[in-house]
Amino acid sequence: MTVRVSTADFDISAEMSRLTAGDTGIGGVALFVGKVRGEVDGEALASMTLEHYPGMTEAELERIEGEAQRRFKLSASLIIHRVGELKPGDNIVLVMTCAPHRNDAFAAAEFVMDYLKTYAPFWKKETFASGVTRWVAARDSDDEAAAAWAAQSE
Amino acid sequence: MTVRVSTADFDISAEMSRLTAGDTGIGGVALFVGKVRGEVDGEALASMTLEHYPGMTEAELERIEGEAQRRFKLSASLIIHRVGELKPGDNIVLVMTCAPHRNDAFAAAEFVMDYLKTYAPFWKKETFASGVTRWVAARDSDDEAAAAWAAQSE
Amino acid sequence: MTDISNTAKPSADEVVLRYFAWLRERTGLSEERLVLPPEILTVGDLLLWQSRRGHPFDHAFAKPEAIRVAIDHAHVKPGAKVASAREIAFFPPVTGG
Amino acid sequence: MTDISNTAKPSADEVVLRYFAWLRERTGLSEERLVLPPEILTVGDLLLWQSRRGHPFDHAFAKPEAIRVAIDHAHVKPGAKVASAREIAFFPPVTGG
Repeated sequence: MTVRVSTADFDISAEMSRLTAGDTGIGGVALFVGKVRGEVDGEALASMTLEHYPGMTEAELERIEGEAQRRFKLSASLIIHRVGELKPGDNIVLVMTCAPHRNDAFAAAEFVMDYLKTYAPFWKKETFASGVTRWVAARDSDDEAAAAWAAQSE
Repeated sequence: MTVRVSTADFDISAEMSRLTAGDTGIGGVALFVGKVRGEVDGEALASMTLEHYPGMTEAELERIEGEAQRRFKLSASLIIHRVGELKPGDNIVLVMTCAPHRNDAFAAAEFVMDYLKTYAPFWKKETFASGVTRWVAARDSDDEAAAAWAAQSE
Repeated sequence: MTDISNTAKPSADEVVLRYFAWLRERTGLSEERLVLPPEILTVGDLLLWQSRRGHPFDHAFAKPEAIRVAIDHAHVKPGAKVASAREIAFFPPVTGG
Repeated sequence: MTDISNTAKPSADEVVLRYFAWLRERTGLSEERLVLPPEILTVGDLLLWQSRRGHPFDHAFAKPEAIRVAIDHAHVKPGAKVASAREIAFFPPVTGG
């Protein structure tokens, strides 16, 4: 069970080898990789800068990971989130959930992503090819996804 | 859009680089890796042998991938399934779905796995540490998962 | 024209039967090539015929409800017609993934 | 004992305020350390106080409904008490992932 905030990219194969090593109780691993897109509403993006709240970020990611472990039967999990300046096509986030059965792995990965988007203190600033910069606005659909999980647990 | 049947293991990082290269419209990649577990109902497994129906396997995987593309907004997808003799901890299957948005990527990966487990002509034979061999029986829950998707599309 | 076509293709009625997993083991066959008796119209007929075909098929096909069938690489149900099939495969429910 | 404790810790009432994303840009501050006026009991009070604090805080806090608050690294709602807070952070809704 690991969370990491890093300016460096991640190696998915290496992370998976590390996370699953020696545990043959794992039957399925679900992963999600979020990437920087090259266009926003048809406008070419030059870069995306990710700011975060050191200390709180790790606390929130650990809280989210712990909540995923409480809800699903997991063998291991990993959250890596990058910060700093990223380019189109760059990886932003990696969520990896290992479980005896695939349904738990899938559900936990989706749960972590929904909660991360609603609670983890990261902020994206877009710099467009035109030179214009803009802080990304939160999407209501992310809050709704997290709210749906909260309702399920009641 | 690729399907592959192989005795060799796969390199997830390399496959993801290949699948996403040059497409900055991709915002999320969902992956699932199925692995050989070391125990079945408390009995130690020595190996698992996967048989398939060459020709039909590729046809079914392509059909499933095409159905996923029809149902979800995908940028690219990949299915690799191994055959032959595998050991506990070995990878069995890789499903990778790339999409502009994460919900499509997740849903497509789950859809492909549910359908693959119900329709793709693979058969697993377990060899236990005791020397006993046994063909794995299909689980009703896999058929039910596929049936739930079928009901959704009506 | 019709007569010539029929005589020019003597193997037109032959079908390849394929067996996988425990059906392959129990029949002792990966595949065989034969002409089906004309009274076999559907997959259900074929499964019944297999179960009455004698050793080792009687054993392999004793529980037809546990057997799945594909015609020319596509899953079919017991009601499917076998008339135009080139390859018919028999196997247990799939267990990949 | 109580008197000694109070005088021995002159910084006990100080709180660190932190600002992120466009709140950091608009306030021109990453963080500041201060003693909050005693009439500020809740996060809601604090947001109102910020909006009346003059330039550049009036601009940064003009729309308090667009601002999220964390106390000591945990998300809180406007009704949360600020009394025991050591660090209070202000930021827009998060946009990671």
